[in-house]
Amino acid sequence: MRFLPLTADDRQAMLAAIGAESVDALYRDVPAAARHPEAIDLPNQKTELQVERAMAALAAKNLNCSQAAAFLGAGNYRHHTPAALDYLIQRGEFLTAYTPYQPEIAQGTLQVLFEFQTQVALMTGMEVANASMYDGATACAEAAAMAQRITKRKKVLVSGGVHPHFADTTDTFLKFTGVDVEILPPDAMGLEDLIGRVDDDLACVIVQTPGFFGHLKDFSALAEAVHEAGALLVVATTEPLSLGLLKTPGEMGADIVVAEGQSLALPAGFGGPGVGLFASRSKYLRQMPGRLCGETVDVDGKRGFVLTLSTREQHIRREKATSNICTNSGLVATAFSIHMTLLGEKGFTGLADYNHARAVEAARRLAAVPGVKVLSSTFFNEFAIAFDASAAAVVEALAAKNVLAGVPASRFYPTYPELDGVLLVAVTEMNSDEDLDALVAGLKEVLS
Amino acid sequence: MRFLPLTADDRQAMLAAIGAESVDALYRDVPAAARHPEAIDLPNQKTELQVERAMAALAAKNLNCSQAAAFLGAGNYRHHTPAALDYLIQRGEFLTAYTPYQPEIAQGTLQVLFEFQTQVALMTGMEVANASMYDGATACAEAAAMAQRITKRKKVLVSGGVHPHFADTTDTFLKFTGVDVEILPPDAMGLEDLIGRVDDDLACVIVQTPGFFGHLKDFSALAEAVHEAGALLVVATTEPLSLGLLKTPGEMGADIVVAEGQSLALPAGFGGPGVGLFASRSKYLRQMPGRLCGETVDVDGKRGFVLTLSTREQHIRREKATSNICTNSGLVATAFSIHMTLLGEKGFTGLADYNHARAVEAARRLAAVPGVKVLSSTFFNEFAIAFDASAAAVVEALAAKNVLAGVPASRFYPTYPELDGVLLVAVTEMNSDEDLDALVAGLKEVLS
Amino acid sequence: VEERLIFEYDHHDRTAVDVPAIEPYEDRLGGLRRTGAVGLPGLAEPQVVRHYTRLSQKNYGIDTGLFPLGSCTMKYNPRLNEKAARMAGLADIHPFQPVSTVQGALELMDTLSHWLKQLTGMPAVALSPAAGAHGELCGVMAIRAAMDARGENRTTILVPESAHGTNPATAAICGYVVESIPAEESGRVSAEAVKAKLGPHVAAVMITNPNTCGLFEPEMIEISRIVHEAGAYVYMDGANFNAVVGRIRIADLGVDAMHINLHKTFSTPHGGGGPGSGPTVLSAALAPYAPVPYVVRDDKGFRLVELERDADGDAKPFGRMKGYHGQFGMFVRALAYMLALGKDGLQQVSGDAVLNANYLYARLADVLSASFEGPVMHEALFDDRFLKDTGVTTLDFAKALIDEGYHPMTMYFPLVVHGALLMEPTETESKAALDQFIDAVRGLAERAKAGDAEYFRQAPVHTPRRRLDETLAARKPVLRWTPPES
Amino acid sequence: VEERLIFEYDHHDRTAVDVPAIEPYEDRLGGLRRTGAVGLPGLAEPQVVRHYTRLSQKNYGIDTGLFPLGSCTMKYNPRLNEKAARMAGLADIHPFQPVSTVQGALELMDTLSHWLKQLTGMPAVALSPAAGAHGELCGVMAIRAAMDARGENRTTILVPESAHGTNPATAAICGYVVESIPAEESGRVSAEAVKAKLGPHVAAVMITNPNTCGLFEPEMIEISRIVHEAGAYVYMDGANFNAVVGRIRIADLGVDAMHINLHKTFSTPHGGGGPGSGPTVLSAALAPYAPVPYVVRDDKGFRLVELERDADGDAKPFGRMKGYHGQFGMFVRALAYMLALGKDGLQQVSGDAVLNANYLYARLADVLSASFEGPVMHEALFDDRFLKDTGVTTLDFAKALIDEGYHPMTMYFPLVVHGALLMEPTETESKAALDQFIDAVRGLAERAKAGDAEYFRQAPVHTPRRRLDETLAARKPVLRWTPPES
Repeated sequence: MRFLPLTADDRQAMLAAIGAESVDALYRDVPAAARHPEAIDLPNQKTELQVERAMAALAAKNLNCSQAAAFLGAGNYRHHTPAALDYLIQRGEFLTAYTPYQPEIAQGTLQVLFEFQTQVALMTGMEVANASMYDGATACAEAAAMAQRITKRKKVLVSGGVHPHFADTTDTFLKFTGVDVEILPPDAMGLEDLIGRVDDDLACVIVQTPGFFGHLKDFSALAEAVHEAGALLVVATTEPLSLGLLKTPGEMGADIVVAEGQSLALPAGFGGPGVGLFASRSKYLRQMPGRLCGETVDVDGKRGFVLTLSTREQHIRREKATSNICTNSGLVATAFSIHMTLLGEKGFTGLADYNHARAVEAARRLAAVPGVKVLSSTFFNEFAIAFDASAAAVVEALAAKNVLAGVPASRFYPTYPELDGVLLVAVTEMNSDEDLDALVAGLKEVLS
Repeated sequence: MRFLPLTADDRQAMLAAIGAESVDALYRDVPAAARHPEAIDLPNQKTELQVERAMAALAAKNLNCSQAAAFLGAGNYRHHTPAALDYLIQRGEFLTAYTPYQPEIAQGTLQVLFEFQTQVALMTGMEVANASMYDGATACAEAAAMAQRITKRKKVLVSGGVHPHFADTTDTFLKFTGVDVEILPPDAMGLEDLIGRVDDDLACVIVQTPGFFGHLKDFSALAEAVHEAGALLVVATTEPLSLGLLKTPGEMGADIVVAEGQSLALPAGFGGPGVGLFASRSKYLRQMPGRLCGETVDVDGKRGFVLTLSTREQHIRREKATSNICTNSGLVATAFSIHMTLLGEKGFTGLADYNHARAVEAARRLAAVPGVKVLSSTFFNEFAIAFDASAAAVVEALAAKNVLAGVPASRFYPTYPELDGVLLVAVTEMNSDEDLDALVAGLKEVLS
Repeated sequence: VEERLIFEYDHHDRTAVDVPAIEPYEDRLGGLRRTGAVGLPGLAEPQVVRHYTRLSQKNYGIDTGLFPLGSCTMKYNPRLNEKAARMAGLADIHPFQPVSTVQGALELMDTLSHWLKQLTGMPAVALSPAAGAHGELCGVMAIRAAMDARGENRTTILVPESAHGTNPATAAICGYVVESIPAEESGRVSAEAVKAKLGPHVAAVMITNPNTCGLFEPEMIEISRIVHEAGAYVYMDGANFNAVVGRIRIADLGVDAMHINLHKTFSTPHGGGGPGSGPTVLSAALAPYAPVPYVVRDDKGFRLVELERDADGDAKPFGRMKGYHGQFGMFVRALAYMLALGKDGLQQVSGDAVLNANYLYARLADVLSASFEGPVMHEALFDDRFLKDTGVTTLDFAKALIDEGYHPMTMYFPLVVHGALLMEPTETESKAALDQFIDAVRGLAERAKAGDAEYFRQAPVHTPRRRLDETLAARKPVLRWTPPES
Repeated sequence: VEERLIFEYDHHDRTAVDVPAIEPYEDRLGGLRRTGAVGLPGLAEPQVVRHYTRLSQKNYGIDTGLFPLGSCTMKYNPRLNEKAARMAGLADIHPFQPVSTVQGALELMDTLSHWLKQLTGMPAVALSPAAGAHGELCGVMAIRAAMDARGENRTTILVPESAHGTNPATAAICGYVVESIPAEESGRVSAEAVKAKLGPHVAAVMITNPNTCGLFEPEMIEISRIVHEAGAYVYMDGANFNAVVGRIRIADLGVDAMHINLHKTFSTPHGGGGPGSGPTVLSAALAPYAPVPYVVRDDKGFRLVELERDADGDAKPFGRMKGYHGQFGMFVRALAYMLALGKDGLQQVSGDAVLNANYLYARLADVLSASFEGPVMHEALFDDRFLKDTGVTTLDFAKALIDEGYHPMTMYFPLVVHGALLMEPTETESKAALDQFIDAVRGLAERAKAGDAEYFRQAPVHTPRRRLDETLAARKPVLRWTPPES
């Protein structure tokens, strides 16, 4: 077997050195009752060519987005991956390294993480950021838990503009600890009043920008109200590219910013893995979950980097840790950071601007389709449209024409009949003019 | 522009340091008459996404072999490329290195070349090998030139079983120096008598195994005759995998062995680049063309590797060099060597055996198709079949059904009407049972 | 040449990603356009590639050498898996495409589930947990949901003191009180010790098996029996599944929940700290509570249950653990690995992993201090008695190994012995590589015993950085670059 | 840890490529089955990946640092080009598929030809040469064929003494006598010097421009005029095309043939010594003699003329230069690069390359000895006068640069100056990177002048190997591993 370097001779020699009769003898502590029968009902080993073909056969059963005009978003966005990025993260020294517990031989990963933390802090307008969480949804849950630790309060309010997966994950994460997570109904029109709901029992209010239905809002006034009530404002983002064009959550007064970083790190990838971005004000540093990379010096006085403040973590604190997270999303964070470095100030802001311009153009053209209404008055690169037909059915019909028209709101909110005709349409630099033509033509046909 | 790190400010500062007014001023030695007009009729720069799509659009206009049942050979063979191989040759330290003229910081490339030379020598049964040539055809030409240098004779005899590109390249390479290259007619039946043609004017006889039409021959008797006449025997190979199963050219008495190494290094790649393998008896070492890597020690006595015997090369010998070759095929040689290392003794001989077994099975099934005759009584993984129809037309008809049935002999020999119905069919581990079914069914249909 | 921070490259109008020119347009930002600069540096593509290439060269990975990090299963990551994960049909698919257009993806998840269930004998698996600790969370949440369904309000989870820190942290996050079970002198947990702590307040026992001392818990079946008898559930930490994969039916140990680290046993790359993937297998008792999403096959093909309210049959999902549908990219890699190895290969994997660990153990036992009697499973535990009176600490010893060209073993864990050195070679090391490593360790042990403490205190000396001041880093945290004051 | 040769891994029944089991079958080998073993070692996949990863780390490449190797144009190789070359539709196509199924490939070759012709102003291009020297061969063979067609038997080719060694070697291979043209004091070739050697026996002049001293030949047009007047052809070595791409129409210089190194100007990677690609542009006079194969577009699409006998129109191909259809994989990379840069980008490329070289030249002229007066083109030539009486040689100086983290410049070439140091930074280096390099060179120059010759003689000290004994290697050639005698 190609992955296994021991030969039959090696095994014999090693058993002799150990003084064991057989490999089986080494399992003598294992009760016979738990031994696998010889015949597990699974196939035997395959050649690399066979495996490659099996995987390709599965891949061929999917309609991949490059084969279609794809306007899919709802928290997961397709951007162009520079070839240099994918090359760099495949380098074995990044790919096959472990968590950098031995800083002397992990300065590569550590410097990347330090740069990542800085990039995330700059983008979000916050003071500090950690070295990543699993994904945006779990980062959001951790933010709520952190707010609860800070405020010692047991109530969390989640805006109806927050991605339902973020909301549900937060609910799941907190409900067993007795925290009451109130999730407001979907805010398709962007009209939700949050300030009126702020009270002194709240640990935090969680909002999102751009909202799940595309709307952009200034949370500055909300931040004031929340702070006045002694609570924290958590701002979530599912499209970090928007931060290249928009006023930052930090400027608006956010205490914690969480985001899903997939869109700038990896292809859509059926939604996983992603990378959770987590930034905060520095006064809350010691309540932050997750790993942190810090600057220090070595015995020769040279600058270097180490994992730090691990006294917050479960290795040392065990049941008193800020979180149980251990493995996080290091390689995706590396991809995110490399992409941000490739973009730089000019590319990051320019690509954001270009995305918005494309989306504005798409909204204009879709608004002209008879029966289609654009719901989002403001948006970044995704907006909601509505029409008098089942969005799910329309999407299914267009998929047959290789147009992936968007994400029907009903997929998340089946119990809100008023959302049946609502479709989320995302437009990025990946959508060509021909894609847009196909979408417009397809919608015209299906809706007529 | 993303590849260019100088900014406008940098350029100004640098011009100031130089004391030049503009970049244009640096071109003052260039006559105005030769300056390009502003408007060269070519497009301006493109984004990476645009370039990627332009290249993908070209790719989409080809029927790639993975979309078809492909039985194409005639000197270029599709084998499975292990993923590890393609990863390793893309590592920047291999990919972006130069020819290893500074051995202290090129031990990676140098050790690979030393290992490559050893592998080639072992496979071919020869004593020494060089660090690669452009491809098999040019290696063949260089072998003939080397034979001419050694024997001081001006006549070369090329078997009709030698790949026509090898034969033609050899002819082109030598004809301007007054060497007479006699290329025998195509030997589709493998019946050619070479021993009868050996005479004392010959610098060398060039033969191939497996022959262009698939035949396997023992050249031992020919070698004796050739040596008796004071000439050299050059044995060519276009499918180095065959060396895993067959008696080696060295055993048969070859003086020089040349081969196209593509099949074990790279995908079909429309035929280029390839890598020329070149091996010889060590007594002819100083007449060998191309780079050589040799073992030595450094000032601390540690084993290391350097390019050596460069006194044969044009850098030093200029017009008296053994060859004008400079850049060769280093990275493809690296790929070849890595693949050979991945295969090892067991994989190399096992894969060769498997290829032959598949080809034997294919020949059996094709022989059963009415109207089809298998011409090659012996073969490795490619054989010639004949039928009573234009092979080119049959191939074209089957291509429309995504069956790439083989290579028509008429593509190389349009002036031999007896070859119109001859098709070269190559079978490797890449051909599934379904591929073979499709070929058999397609041939049955087209020939009926 | 030292590699600067990207922020220390001169800031300029450079980018490695060109963007098409934008025609003037009327924005829809509602006045929320950012005004200031972000503050990012500008590098051209050649600079970026060189920056990260150089940084990568300051890292040690499996690809560069032996990585005997105990409990971490640093095995070779086949390159085909990376290739498969990048096939357009597996990479460029969106989580919210119509399910009719992603039947291959759902089939892949279903097939992976099938393998995990067959290998463990367990009836159900929740795929979505993102890592081992997240899988623990899944298991404990399922336990909590099951207890809630039973109307029982049990408060406590028992955790052996040798457990990974994630175990107590997870229990705490789910609102449980953690009580510790002491280890036996033999490094194992006894049924008796568990029994002593059991009671109607106990919801579950979390037990790592093979345990962090590298030993199989021989009383596991008995422990499960008494835990079940007490109305509690058995969580088994599957971090060390590599030792037993293909050889032991987890179900037969009486386990109710166990996470499986795809990034350990099934070889998805660690990537400098993740992403991982921690599918959690569940017993019949816990299966109904598995979180959303999950894949269902019916006569129309595969479908995805994404919302709690859409759950059918007996299912009462306890909720959603993360965004989208799990670590799909890791599923691709793990399945490619499983297909490559097959049943026979996986059995060889565990056998070779255990053989390699026992070989290390046998060849080093005379110079290091073996903590417990073997045979060990996939890793070998030593403690610092052999360093007694040498002035050399476990840390010093580990750092000296770096100068020999190796990544150190796990240090100071598990906590049940003093100055632990935990070595896990995995099955992808050759005997020759182990022999070379053994020679290096023996050489160092002899050097330590010979009194050359200074050598160890200085180590490492051949690295891009020498020992780093971790205290300073924690005392005055500098967690990001800030522009120099001008 | 030292990395053994693969042959020194223990030989065993291991492989990194599993092969399916073979059913017994009757072979068709005619008794020629090999009997003995090949003698190859057996390594598992993890061992192979580690072996080559470690070896790669002993290499220096553009990706790891500045590579100022004069005359070699070591510019950044964009990664997209590698990706494009691996698209199935460009990689997994066979040279002998029906041309109807490879129209995209032929269009690509045609488009590349179009770009090369537009950039040079030349009417024709032969794509198939495999490297620069092979392109020279193409040009000289075309010249020879043209002379033969004219019925003239000219015997001699003139080559300046500053030329690359490949120039005289190529001329000799084509059966020509080589006569040298001396360089002027200014480092240039004068029309007068050419004229002095011209005569009815001269078939061609081969001239490198910009030349190997980094200078443009200002009399090029006049040289071409007198060469043509003498009935001979002008071969221009295009190795240094990067200095002038997009700025100079080669046709207007009176050139008849010039090869273009795609692996220099158009950024296909050097790969430790190739593969290259050396398309050769041809004047109207030489175009008919271009070798097969070539692409023709007609109303049915693209077709490929593969055989001399199939040539139509005026074409009288001189033959075939290599197997198949040229370095197609390099065409893909080069075209991707051209499309990325475009006309405007390519003009910026040459401008920045020349600017960078002049900047180096200006900043180093006071400490090194500049050989000729500038402005230089893409590279700057220095000689060893600044090392006079220091006891430090050019070689020592170059090796000391390795310890500073740099690849040395080209040494001892061109031969027209003593102890040459030829530096070509290319356009893909930033000013900051050049400044750092300049500081390092200045520091070394001062150190040399300060009399620290011993430091230079010891260099390099920070490399995997220190100075290697090249004399031993040549005196007792060991060109392959052989099994140790037992």
